[in-house]
Amino acid sequence: MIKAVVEISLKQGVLDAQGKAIEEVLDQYDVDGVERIRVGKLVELSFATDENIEEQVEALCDQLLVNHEMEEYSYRLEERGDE
Amino acid sequence: MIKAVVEISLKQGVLDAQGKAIEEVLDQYDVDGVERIRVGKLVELSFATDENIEEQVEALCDQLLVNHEMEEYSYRLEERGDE
Amino acid sequence: MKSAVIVFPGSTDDLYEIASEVLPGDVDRIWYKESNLADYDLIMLSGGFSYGDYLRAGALAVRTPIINVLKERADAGQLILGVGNGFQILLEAGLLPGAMLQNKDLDFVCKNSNLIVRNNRTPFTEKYAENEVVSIPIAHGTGRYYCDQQTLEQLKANQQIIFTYQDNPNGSVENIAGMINQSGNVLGMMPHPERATSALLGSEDGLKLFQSIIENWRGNHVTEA
Amino acid sequence: MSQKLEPTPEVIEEEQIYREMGLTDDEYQSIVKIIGRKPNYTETGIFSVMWSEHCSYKTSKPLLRKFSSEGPQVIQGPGEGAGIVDIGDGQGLVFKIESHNSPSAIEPYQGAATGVGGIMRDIFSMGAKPIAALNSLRFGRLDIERTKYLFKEVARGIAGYGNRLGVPTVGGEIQFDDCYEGNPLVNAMGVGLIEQKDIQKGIATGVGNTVIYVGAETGRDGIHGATFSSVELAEDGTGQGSDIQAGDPFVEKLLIDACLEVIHSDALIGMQDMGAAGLTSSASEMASKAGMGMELNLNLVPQREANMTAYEMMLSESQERMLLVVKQGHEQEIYDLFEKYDLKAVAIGKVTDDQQFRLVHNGEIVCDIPVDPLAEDAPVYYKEAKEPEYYQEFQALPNYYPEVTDYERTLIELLQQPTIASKESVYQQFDSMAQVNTVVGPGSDAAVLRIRGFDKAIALTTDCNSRYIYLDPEVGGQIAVAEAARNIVASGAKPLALTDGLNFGNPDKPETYWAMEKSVAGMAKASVALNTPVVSGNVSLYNEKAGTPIFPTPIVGMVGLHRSLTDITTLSFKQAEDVILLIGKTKAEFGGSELQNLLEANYFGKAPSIDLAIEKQRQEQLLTAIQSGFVRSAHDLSEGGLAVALAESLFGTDQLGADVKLVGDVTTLLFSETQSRYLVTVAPDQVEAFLQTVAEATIIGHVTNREKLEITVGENTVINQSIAQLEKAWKGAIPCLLNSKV
Ligand SMILES: Nc1ncnc2c1ncn2[C@@H]1O[C@H](COP(=O)(O)OP(=O)(O)O)[C@@H](O)[C@H]1O
Ligand SMILES: [Mg+2]
Repeated sequence: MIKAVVEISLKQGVLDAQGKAIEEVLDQYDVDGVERIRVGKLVELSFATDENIEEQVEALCDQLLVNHEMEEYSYRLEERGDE
Repeated sequence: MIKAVVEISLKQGVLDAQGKAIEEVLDQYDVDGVERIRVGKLVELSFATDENIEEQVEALCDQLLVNHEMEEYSYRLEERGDE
Repeated sequence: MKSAVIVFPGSTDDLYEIASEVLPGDVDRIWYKESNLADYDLIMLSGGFSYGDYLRAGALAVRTPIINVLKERADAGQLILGVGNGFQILLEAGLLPGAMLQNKDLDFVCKNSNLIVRNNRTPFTEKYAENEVVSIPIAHGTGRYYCDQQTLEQLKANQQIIFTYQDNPNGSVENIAGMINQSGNVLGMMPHPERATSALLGSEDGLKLFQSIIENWRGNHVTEA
Repeated sequence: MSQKLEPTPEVIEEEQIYREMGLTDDEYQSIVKIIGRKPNYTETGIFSVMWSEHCSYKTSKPLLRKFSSEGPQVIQGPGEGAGIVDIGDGQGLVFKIESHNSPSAIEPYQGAATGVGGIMRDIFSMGAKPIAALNSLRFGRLDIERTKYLFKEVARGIAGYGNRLGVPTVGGEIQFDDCYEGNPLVNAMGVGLIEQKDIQKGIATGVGNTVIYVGAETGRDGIHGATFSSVELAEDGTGQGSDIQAGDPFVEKLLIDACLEVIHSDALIGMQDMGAAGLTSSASEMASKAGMGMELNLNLVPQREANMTAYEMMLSESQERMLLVVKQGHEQEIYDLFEKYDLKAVAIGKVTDDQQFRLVHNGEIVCDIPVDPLAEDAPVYYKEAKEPEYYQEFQALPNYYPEVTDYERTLIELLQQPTIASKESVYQQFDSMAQVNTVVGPGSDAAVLRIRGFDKAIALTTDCNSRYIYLDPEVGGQIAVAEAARNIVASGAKPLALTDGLNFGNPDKPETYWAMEKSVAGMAKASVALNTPVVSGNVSLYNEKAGTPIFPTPIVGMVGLHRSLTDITTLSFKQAEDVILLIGKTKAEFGGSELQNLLEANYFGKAPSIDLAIEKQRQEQLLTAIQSGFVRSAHDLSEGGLAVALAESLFGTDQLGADVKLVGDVTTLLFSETQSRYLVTVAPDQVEAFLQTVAEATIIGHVTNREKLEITVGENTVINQSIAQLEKAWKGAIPCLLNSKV
């Protein structure tokens, strides 16, 4: 069986308030190299089938999971382990 | 320069209210193969440096980005493009 | 006059209850599983958290079948009012352009807010004066209106921006608090006019919105009335 | 099958595994006696949660008996999910407070969120519509990173859950003191409105009737949560690996709507929420109350995870679940009703007449125990009480008198103390206006909600000054009740009844138990004197971190009734030239005061004194004056004394100020925390009438439109500050502390 991992992020140019908030507290941590933080969403879809996975993932992303006014996405497929 | 992509998901066994609610509306879509949905967070860290990246990512995850009572994380490093 | 308030799982009944008090005629509470919206003069989408606002505010409500019916009514020129979550649903449904993001300061915010009425030549706002400042409370965590530059130009050109915030509480583009569609029959707003209908509770400034709608209806039904 | 991994009854006894579940040797022995054999693992677990402090009140029962729940206004006293008082017109107010301290210490967002969810289920399971939420919170000092995190996340959790329910969060209180650093307190109060004819009970009558499970699936959440919250936190703040309870307010909202519809069904016999100890307590209590038994098939329980054992299912504290008993043959009606709300309802068992609690899992009987002893025969412990040494020392100390030279600076510093500072940054996150009935939201003395369709309103508050209780639990306990009532009266309502949230340390320590005993005695006395019976409550013990207990913190949640909407009064000054009056005499009382905290970073000495007869008289007189229309604003004096109360009454007003003239000792006049005092304003032409109604009221000045607080004592101007400056200090203090870096 297969798991699809969808990564959804805000489009370039859309202010990411969460990312900004994290950037603002970075100086309290020992990380001087971080320049920019963006926060997005992760959606894991577990499939009971091996068929038409890509079609289904893309249909769901286009119609539900992603708001194209402000977000973009990418995904990868993984063989499911022993969950 | 390097970008770290951190995927944060709820631990196995922790109720994922969002995932459950999305599952509820799946029958409105043409996706009969989806069995289970889990929603997590995606954090992209852009680095201005190439050094100690892993250390910094892990420090941030441990101290700030991840709620260890409920979440677990993994990450990958990517060469940054032309953002 | 006959009005309907569509209620989704997780929506509140506030708008339904207040509309029943301030609007003449029947106000029906329409549970989202129903599908008849044919003979209403006004269709409202209430506030609250449909489907918990999970995934994105309003997103999960949008693919329920009643939304298709709602779209038909919108195309037919029916008056549609979305408040709070109702506005978010109208955006997700594509009945209004743009999208809603988490407040700039991240937290939910509930307080009184001053709005400026930018366009009073709509069926929803004709009782207000142009540039009138009104006090209507907000209560939302996802109220930062966003649209791209091109859309914004269009909104301005068509005078679709109806309410703006005096002190932008959430980081909305151009202080936008409420907007109308191009054909002027679908209004969405984040502030809650139903919470500004009683001096006892602090403000009556929301009443004029409902009165505008009534006036408009009367105008269209001179012969019947 | 998976039962195989569980220890056998013999092993449980030999290796004393029951101890890990929180049972003592004696308790184990009495279980053996009750069931006539050694209990298996599931049965041992079931006894352990039912006999935990949280479910059985085994330590606090002897104390709770001191409370009176008598009064013509009481419809339902302690015993059911929540208490009920009569507010006329066939309506009742259902309310209760509940703690969620230990879950919040570990996972503050979910801990606070599920605290709100849990108390609301207590309210609507009685058939009441939840109409308001309040809270009472305690944290350590805000300059500690962990405390900031806990503080922010608790607020977000309350907002994240409460807002989604469409129930307004209208009030609360927050105190900050070192003793709460490792052990924050998160108490949530729920209030519901009910038609008296709709009152539901959690009862399972009628042999053969069907037991129906409704709501979220059962997972491994918070297993042993009930016993866990009865055990001290380990030093590192972690629990015993008990799994986090996560809430789903969306499902809860559906449950509220569905349950309020199901109460009108003739098919419904009884309903109870699955709270602490989950399915175990709801099922066994419903059966026990009816004098019946119950048999459940656990394979039918909706499960979120694979391979759950009977033990796990029975002890799970998964949220958003309800148990119903329904007339046999009418199940479909109930299924259909819940289906409308997209909720699953499943029959999992039936009511029996043998008074046994019987559970079947995978075809085997995994539990078969008599139901009454489980719910009713929990042991009762009479703990040893011993007066702590510090108490006599404090009593023997000369009266503490603070050295203050710069009064203005002191006032500003007091306004910046987090306990006094504006909580707006917190309560603005709460939807305080949902349901469109909030006449007075957070920020005044008590919250006020209109009751639609009637010329009446209700007042709600939570209060507890635990510093006084630490110094003198009996006096402090009286003050807690009196202060709550004062807040209700200042809002223009008559106090009706209270709910208590008793938060204490480890009762096995005689000094802690002494404080419990004394503070409960004090509360009981005040509750009788002020005619505000105790109708519900909650006990949270073992609030300690590394052996150091919290201050005894018995929180009072109180409700009151406004006879008419015109009686509603707020603390803000209304109009220039109105006369400012102080009700009550002021003594030099600084033990446990905010000023003592500011100057000494500590509390010692005597608590302020209180005379309940005077307290009662003043409450009645002030209420009469308000009801007669003499009063423009009213505010009770609490932390920080008169100067702070004056400032608070001016914040948010439009360009008003106050000109106040006093005679006497400046520090005492400005900052003493003498009890039973109020600050009121009265229109000039009403002063005469007011003074005839309220004895012991003194004119101290008048409202101005100078936007300044001006106070002169004798010949000296001791305070002359712009309201804007004071308000900035007061409003900015908490946000500033939260953002400042260590
Ligand atoms: N956690 C909270 N949630 C909601 N409201 C709060 C909270 N803390 C304080 N408030 C509100 O702030 C106001 C002042 O609180 P407090 O100083 O405790 O008042 P008082 O001394 O009159 O009891 C009250 O209206 C109270 O309801
Ligand atoms: Mg007060």
